[in-house]
Amino acid sequence: MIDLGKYAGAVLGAYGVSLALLAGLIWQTLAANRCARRNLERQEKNG
Amino acid sequence: MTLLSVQGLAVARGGLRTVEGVSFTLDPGQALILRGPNGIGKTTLLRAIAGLQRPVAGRIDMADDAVAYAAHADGVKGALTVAENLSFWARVFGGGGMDTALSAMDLVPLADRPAAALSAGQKRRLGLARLLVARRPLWVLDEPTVSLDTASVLRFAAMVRGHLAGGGAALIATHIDLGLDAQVLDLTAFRAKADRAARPAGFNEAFA
Amino acid sequence: MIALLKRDLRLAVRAGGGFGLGVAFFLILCALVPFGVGPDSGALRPIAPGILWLGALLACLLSLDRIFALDHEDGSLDLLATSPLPLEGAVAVKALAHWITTGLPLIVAAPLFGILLHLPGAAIPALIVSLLLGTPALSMLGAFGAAVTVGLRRGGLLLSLLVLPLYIPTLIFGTEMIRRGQEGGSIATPLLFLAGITAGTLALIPFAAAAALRINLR
Amino acid sequence: MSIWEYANPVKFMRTSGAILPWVVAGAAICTVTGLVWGFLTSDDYRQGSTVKIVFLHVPAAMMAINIWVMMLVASLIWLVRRHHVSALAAKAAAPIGAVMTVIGLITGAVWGQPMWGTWWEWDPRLTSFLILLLFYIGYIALWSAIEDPDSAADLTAVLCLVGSVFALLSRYAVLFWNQGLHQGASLSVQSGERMSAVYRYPLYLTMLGFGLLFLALLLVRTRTEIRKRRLAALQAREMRA
Repeated sequence: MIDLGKYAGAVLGAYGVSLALLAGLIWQTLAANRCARRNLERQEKNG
Repeated sequence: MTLLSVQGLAVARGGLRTVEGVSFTLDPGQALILRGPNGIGKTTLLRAIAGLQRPVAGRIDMADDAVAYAAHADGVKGALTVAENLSFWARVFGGGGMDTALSAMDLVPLADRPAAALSAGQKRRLGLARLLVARRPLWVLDEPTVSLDTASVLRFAAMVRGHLAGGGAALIATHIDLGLDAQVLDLTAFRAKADRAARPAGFNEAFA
Repeated sequence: MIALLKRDLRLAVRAGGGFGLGVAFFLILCALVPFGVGPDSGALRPIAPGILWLGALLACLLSLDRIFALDHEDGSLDLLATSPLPLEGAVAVKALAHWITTGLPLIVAAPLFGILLHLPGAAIPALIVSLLLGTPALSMLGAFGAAVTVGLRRGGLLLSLLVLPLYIPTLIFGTEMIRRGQEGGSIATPLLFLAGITAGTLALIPFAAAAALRINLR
Repeated sequence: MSIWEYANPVKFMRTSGAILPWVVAGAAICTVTGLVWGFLTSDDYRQGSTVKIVFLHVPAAMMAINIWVMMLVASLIWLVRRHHVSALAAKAAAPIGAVMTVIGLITGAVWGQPMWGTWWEWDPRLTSFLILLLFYIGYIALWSAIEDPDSAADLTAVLCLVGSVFALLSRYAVLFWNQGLHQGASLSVQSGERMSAVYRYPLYLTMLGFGLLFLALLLVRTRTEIRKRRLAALQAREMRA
């Protein structure tokens, strides 16, 4: 384990928040895409 | 000389075509009545001809600044008097003839009344009197007789007749008989096709 | 054009509160600030330029949605768009009417409120000139925001969201000008920037606003 | 064969579907490798371990600006050539840009805390990013407020144009404003050029990674928007038939 020194909290916090934000964005993107694809497929099958 | 020439016009509302392939011409002295069921696209068509909306297809040929448009909303300001409302539009359109316009729609006794105190029918009459001060050759009217009483409808019909006799033309969407010597165009025949069988596989048609 | 300006001014007068409301709001804001930060003149003086400009900005924002919304509702906007007036001109005139009914009274009232906030007398000319130069841009950008949001339900909140970021440069240079006037420095640089922003806004924004109006009308 | 062929939705769907796996793979490899590599580099003698934040901060800040520029270009293409895919791409890019701006702001604040002693400093750069965030929010809000998709595309494009001018103006105004307050308060130490090679290569890698990540997200989001539009068109047609 590398030593982050006295700024460990700041560095880990910055990484944590940023990666969480990115993960949220990616999840939202994929979820919306899945939803749109499913709705469209249903429409094309039924309609 | 033709005042208005429409060829192969198609208009859309809410991303869907309503009517398509509409063609007609209007010469001076002519009137054309548009008919058709609700939702067929009469208003949309008139807005396209008035230049407020872009047609999806087809062409509209006419002189610049030829149209006087009147729709469901009269553009009347309640805080101004009848005369002030009318003179504002007269000045905007560079016209005149306030007195003729007031008397044509029987508004003289109301001239100094604030427009907020008018009834719906009186407001409508004010909205139609505006056509006279606009001094435009082509009147595009969307349901002009809504909330008018019988006497006012006759007055309005006389006003349109006078306009036609003076070399103007009128395109009117209405359901009542104005007693004009006019052609009638039923839009039902031009209803846009909704071909469910011909469903293309691509995405591009989603942007029609 | 003059007819339109006259009509808008007449409507503002008759509808009541057209002229007074913005100034009243400005007064309330300036009166509330000391309750928030304390009556000490040492505390009030440094923030006076900012408060005065923010007050002007918010007072201006209050009446923005009325620039086009009323005309849109009663159909006048459709008629104006089909009239021989170029829509760009109509936008400029309506922004001018808005400025006369809200910006101008604020400028007249601002020195008074400056005294309330312990703004030194030396800064008063800078205050007046900065408002005189800056508020036309506020009205014009406001007209653009109003044109973009004209047909929308709940357009009011969105309007503030869109317009306030556009006000940032004007706000910065306006307050900076008063601050320099307060400290007795040269106000030439912020004055030039402010005048430049306003001139550019007045020249170009009518086209953007008219384009937005045309999109909203169809 | 011109580049405009990709503006055809069918073609766009096919092409984007084909290249998407490669872009995703590239984005994942570059971002993960870059960040891990960056995390394992030794501390800076002056900034301590906070220097590691640079591998998030700089790429995010760079993308925040680049995405706005991309939206501006896409809006112009829509206004001039009326390609719907372009308008939808601008719409799809905005939330990514907003998130990048937030990351830039947060990492900047965290970085500034040990350096400046406060979480927030009205440093011209940070302030400019805050303003950029406001513009992103306004743009996204306008898209979601308008129902007619074509009007929404038009109005947001106009807003993007005007907003770009004023964002740029604000950038310079802020510079002027803060210098006016306290002279020489510039504490920004972001520029990659002055860094030693130890930090430079992982930084380049994360920058590339963020660029690819944006591309991947943009493609997926644009595909989502195209599907939504097609669904709406099909439903509208069904309603009338």
